[in-house]
Amino acid sequence: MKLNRRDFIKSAAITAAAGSLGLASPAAQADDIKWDKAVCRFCGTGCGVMIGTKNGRVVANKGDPQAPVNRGLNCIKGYFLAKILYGKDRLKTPYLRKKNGKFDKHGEFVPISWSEAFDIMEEKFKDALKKYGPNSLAMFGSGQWTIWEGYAASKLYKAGFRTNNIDPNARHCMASAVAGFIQSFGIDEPMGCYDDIENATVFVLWGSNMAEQHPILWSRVSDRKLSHPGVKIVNLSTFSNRCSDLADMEIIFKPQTDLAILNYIANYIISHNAVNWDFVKKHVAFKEGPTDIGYGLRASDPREQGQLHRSSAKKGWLVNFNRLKEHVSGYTLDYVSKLSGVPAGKLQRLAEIYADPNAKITSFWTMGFNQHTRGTWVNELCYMVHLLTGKISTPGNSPYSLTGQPSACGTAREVGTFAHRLPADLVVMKKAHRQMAEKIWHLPEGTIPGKVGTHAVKMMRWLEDGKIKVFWSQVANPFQDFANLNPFAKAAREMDNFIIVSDAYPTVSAKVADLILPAAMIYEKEGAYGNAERRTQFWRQQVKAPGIAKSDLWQVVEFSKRFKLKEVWPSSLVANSEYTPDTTLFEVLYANPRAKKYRWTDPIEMGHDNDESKQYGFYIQKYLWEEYRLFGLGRGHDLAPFDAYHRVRGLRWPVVSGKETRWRFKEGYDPYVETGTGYQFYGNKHKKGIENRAVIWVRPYQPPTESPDENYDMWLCTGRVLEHWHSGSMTRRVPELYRAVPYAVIYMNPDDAKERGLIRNSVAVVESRRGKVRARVMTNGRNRPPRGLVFVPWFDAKVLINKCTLDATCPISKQTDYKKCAVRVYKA
Amino acid sequence: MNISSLAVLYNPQKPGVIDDINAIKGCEVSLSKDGKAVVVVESEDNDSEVNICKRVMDVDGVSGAYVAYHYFEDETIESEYKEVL
Amino acid sequence: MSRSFIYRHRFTIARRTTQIAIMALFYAGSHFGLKILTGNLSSSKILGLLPMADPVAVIQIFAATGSIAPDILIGAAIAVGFYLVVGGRSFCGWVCPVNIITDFARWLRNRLGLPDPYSISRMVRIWFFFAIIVLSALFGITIFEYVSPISMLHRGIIYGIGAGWIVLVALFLFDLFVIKDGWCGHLCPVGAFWSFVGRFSLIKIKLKGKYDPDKLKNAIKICPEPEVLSPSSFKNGRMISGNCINCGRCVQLSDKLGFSFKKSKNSEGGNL
Amino acid sequence: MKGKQDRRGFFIKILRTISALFAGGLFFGAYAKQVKSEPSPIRPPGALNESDFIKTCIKCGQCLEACPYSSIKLAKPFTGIAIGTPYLVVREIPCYMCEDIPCVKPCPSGALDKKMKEIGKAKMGLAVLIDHENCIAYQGLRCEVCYRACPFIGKAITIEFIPNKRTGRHALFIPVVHSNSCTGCGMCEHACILDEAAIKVLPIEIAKGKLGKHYRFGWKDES
Repeated sequence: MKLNRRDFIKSAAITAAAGSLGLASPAAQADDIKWDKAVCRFCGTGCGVMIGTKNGRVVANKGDPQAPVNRGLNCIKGYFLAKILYGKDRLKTPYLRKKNGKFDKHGEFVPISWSEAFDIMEEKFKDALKKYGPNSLAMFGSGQWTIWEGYAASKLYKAGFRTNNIDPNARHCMASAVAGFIQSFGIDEPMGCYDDIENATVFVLWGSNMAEQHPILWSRVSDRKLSHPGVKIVNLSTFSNRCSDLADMEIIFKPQTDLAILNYIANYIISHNAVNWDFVKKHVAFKEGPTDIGYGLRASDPREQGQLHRSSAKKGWLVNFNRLKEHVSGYTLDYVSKLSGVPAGKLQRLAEIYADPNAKITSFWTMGFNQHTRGTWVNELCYMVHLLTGKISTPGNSPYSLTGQPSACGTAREVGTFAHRLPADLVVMKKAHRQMAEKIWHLPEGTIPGKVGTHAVKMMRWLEDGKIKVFWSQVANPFQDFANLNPFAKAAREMDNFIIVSDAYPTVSAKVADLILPAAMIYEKEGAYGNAERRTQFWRQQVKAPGIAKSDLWQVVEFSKRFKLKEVWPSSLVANSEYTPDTTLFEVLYANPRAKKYRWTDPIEMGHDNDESKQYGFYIQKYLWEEYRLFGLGRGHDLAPFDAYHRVRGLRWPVVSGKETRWRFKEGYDPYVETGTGYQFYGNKHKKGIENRAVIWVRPYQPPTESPDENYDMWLCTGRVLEHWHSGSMTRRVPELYRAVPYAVIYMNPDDAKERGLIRNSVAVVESRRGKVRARVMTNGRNRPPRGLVFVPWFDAKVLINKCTLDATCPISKQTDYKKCAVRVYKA
Repeated sequence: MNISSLAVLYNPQKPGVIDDINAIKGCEVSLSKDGKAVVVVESEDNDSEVNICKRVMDVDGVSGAYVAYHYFEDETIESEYKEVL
Repeated sequence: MSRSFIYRHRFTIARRTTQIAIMALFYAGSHFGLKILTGNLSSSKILGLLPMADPVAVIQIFAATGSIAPDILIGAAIAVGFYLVVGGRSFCGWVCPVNIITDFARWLRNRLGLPDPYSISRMVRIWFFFAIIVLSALFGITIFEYVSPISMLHRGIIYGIGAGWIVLVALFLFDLFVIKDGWCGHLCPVGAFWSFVGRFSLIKIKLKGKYDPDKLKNAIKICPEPEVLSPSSFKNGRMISGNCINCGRCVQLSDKLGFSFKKSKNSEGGNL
Repeated sequence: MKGKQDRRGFFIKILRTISALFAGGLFFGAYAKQVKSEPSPIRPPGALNESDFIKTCIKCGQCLEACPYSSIKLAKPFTGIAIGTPYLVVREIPCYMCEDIPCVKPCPSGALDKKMKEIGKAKMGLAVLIDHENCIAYQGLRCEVCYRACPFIGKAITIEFIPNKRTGRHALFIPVVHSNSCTGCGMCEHACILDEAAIKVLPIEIAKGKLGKHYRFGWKDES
């Protein structure tokens, strides 16, 4: 019996391997480069790539032909993945500001060892904990963290130090989308997927420069339009961009008036009875919320006076369809046309498109909607338009919130590294949610604090007010990407606080910091990202990090060794926990008995290095993943076991019994939808009054926080260019990309330039009430602003445009509005 | 008792790659055709299995190897979930 | 009477400083934005306003294209006017950087006492000057500008010499070993042109008293253009030959000679 | 007798100098011809056509000094370019298309045409996307760096969208140059991310063909 069972298993093994080889697997390379699958480091599209290594160095990269998202293609940033690891000034050792041998806030950076770095960190953390309590600590994380890095950091702060002051830079990119999802569907993340592109007949871009910010997706949209005559593209933006090359209609509207345009479209749909009644009756509920919610500025700001619901902007009460009908009726064609500056004909045509019952509409949006002082509202208004016509959760019909960062979804949102969240849509405010987390993390009840921590802008303000004593930033560039930078950087340099920055390159933030920790980059560690279509993708460690640089995961886990429970938890808590006062956070959170079950040297690694697991003796990434997975099982956030992701090119969750989900909330596609319901918005399954229904919110138009006036007479909009990623710390170190786009320019309307005595290439100053920068003017470049608006990308460390931007936020999502503030531009 | 199979890509022009793989203890190349081979790996436990896989990877001319199937008799971790949930 | 070394070399020092100063100003004009002199000796602007241009180049352009742009025409006119005052070939003595090379070759030749076997007529440069005009017209290109060591050198100093140093070294060796004062004395068409201008210029060498050959023996030996100090070159005490480059070597040597300013009959003239 | 001797000697000398000059002239003429036959480099904006340009330019370098980006170089001897004349190596430093055209203003010799008022009218050369095999846009990658670097984007260069047959769901973004608007400034060649640029600025006479006068394109209106 034993013999043939062995043969049986062997034959199964052979057929499996032969099967996988049958696929068009990459041909064998003649030169001895070893190839392995990975994910692109940059945008939320999540292209699959192959990394080629030789003699311990990444020597080549290519698009992964088996990756369904990009099928072997890359954009120009992905083309240079092999080069981003090897910038000349790569950080190889920790640096601490010192004067004659001792830490000094105003000393010079001196290379130090990891133990010395952790010593000074331990001292600062414990000092702050003792004097000011856990809420004087803060961590600024990132949507470019790998999933387990975000998870480990979240555990360290929420469970270890017992503070919720941890917020990712995804607050600047996706928070409004999250608030929109939770308020409308009770569950985060888009319900559609990229396959919508191959099914839609109309694409409407709302403030989403896809041609440059999601290049491969734009390539798919272009192919869809080319190979299917009749497919329409509408590009709505506050300035003309490259998407208009392919758009059938370009709508340039005044900033913030997207709120009015969407209300007009709803008005058109209702008044031309294009409402899909049987969908609305069965699956939609209506709500309304307060409108005097302010602009997320400091309470002392005059614009916040008299705003009663500044801190309760989330509130909502049930209303009926007639309230919506009456509300939108105010948004007539000529009122909205005058307000938005868009010709009435175009608005009408757009409304007709949305009202056309047999058009399959995919609305794409990114920062145009999210970075907006009414970001949550405008997300919800787009859902309104789709829900009224029932165009949702079916191939091609998709209100699609695109993600900016590679793992804003996978790490920041799903793992919940926000100041108010826990994994899988749990929130810290709900006791039951905290208890579930405490159960999974084997913590005594009451460990996780219920009070919401400091979201990004609040973290900045607390630093400025001296309430934050230790600020640790990982995989982010806060002192280049926060709005209203000047006071923030000044506080970091001059006040009594301790700034730690983990990064691979000496960025602006590293230079502002007191302690720099050298970070391993993407292919120097095992990692996992979740892209904009809920697709989680893994990659193995390919090469070692240079010098003594270490992964962010190692930094967090290693640092946790320095804290005994008695130093961070009250004795009562320690008493009814399963640990002793002297157990370290390391043993509680990371190296606990459950973790040690995942033995190191696991065949799934195929002999690849794994510096963290080798040191700790157990497969830490697998443990963190399998523990994190428990949060979502059975709650609509199911994830596959660890090994599966090393074999396949990513799976779109919920992954139930090994099968990924493409469209959620739709019977037949989503396993959570009970049969016979057709659609089931189970995110609101247990919400009183809106059981299993999506919510349409009644939201009015409200003017922007700061509009141009006589002395600041122009709009400033900021954003990115295709050639560079975020603050350019990686892409500007690739010589070819630097040469292609060497410095940030002020994209400006030629007539505006002429009026100010400016021509192409002349150096101008962009000045707002908060700060000013100098840059060259570009009058007929890739972006063509209308009169009265300038666009400045923020990738240039020498043109810190965020000195000018306004730190107003959406009061619900707390996401900063980088897209509109008032500036003046004059000759330098 | 661990049995697993590797999908291996190698440079067909380079002579002797298949023989090198067969030479590794516990490895057996069951089929190979123009640059693609299926290798069955038998070993006692995970650690030895990984060493074998590593040696297969390091064979000169092999450009990539992927675990396609992995069977091991060991106290599974699956049971762990039920207890927690 | 032994005057100080400076006094005995006052003109040589003055010439060198002028030559170097002009090159330095052009260099500063191009690299440091000090807009006193911009361009180079082919065509330049003083303080961004006053154009000057090399007449030989202008003539070649005219020959080649049949037309001439106003700026360089005015520039050439101003240059000619200027050198009508200070002496035609004083361009060679006081401005042209090639003179530094040929003077150095001359000095080295004297120190080494090298023989001077060949001799070609000093009139060759005149023929050369007219030839380049004819050839420019014939071939339709500014022929001499292609090979002119002068423009090669001053352009090289200001914008980078490139492979031009080969030509300049060749010229130096030519002057050193082949013909004494080979280039400036015999071949340079620019020198030929300026000698025409020099014939009528105001500042000239003057002869005090009667022509006395043995008094001028040393001066003739040191003069780069010996024929200039022959009796026929003087008319009532004033130099009439255009070939004199106003280098002042002879004046430094003997007090029988001096610079005179006006075309006066009795040639008292200020003794510079 | 002596007089005759002198006269003969005189004639011999004259003949010798003339023959020397004639030989010299031939040598220079050959050299000049050779230089004229080289493919003309890229001249600063507003330059006359190549043969007139090398006749007219007095090689004074004032255009070089006026260029804010030091894009203009003067040709050094023996480089195959007419010695001393201004030219650009756009792969290193392109012409940044200054709208006030600072380089033409100081030109004293008329080699750079002052009548050209708009920098867009310059015809320094013509960009041609030559190497389709190495240009990664033709492989389907999303590059178009040359397209977005162009100061006349949308006029001098546009994107042609072609379905990507290999993947079946992506499109090729192919940059296409339009000679009527391309000024040959070289911003595209400078920006090209390949080790050797796939798009290069060529002299117009090399880049352009010429349509027969007799034929018109039926679907185009007579313009």
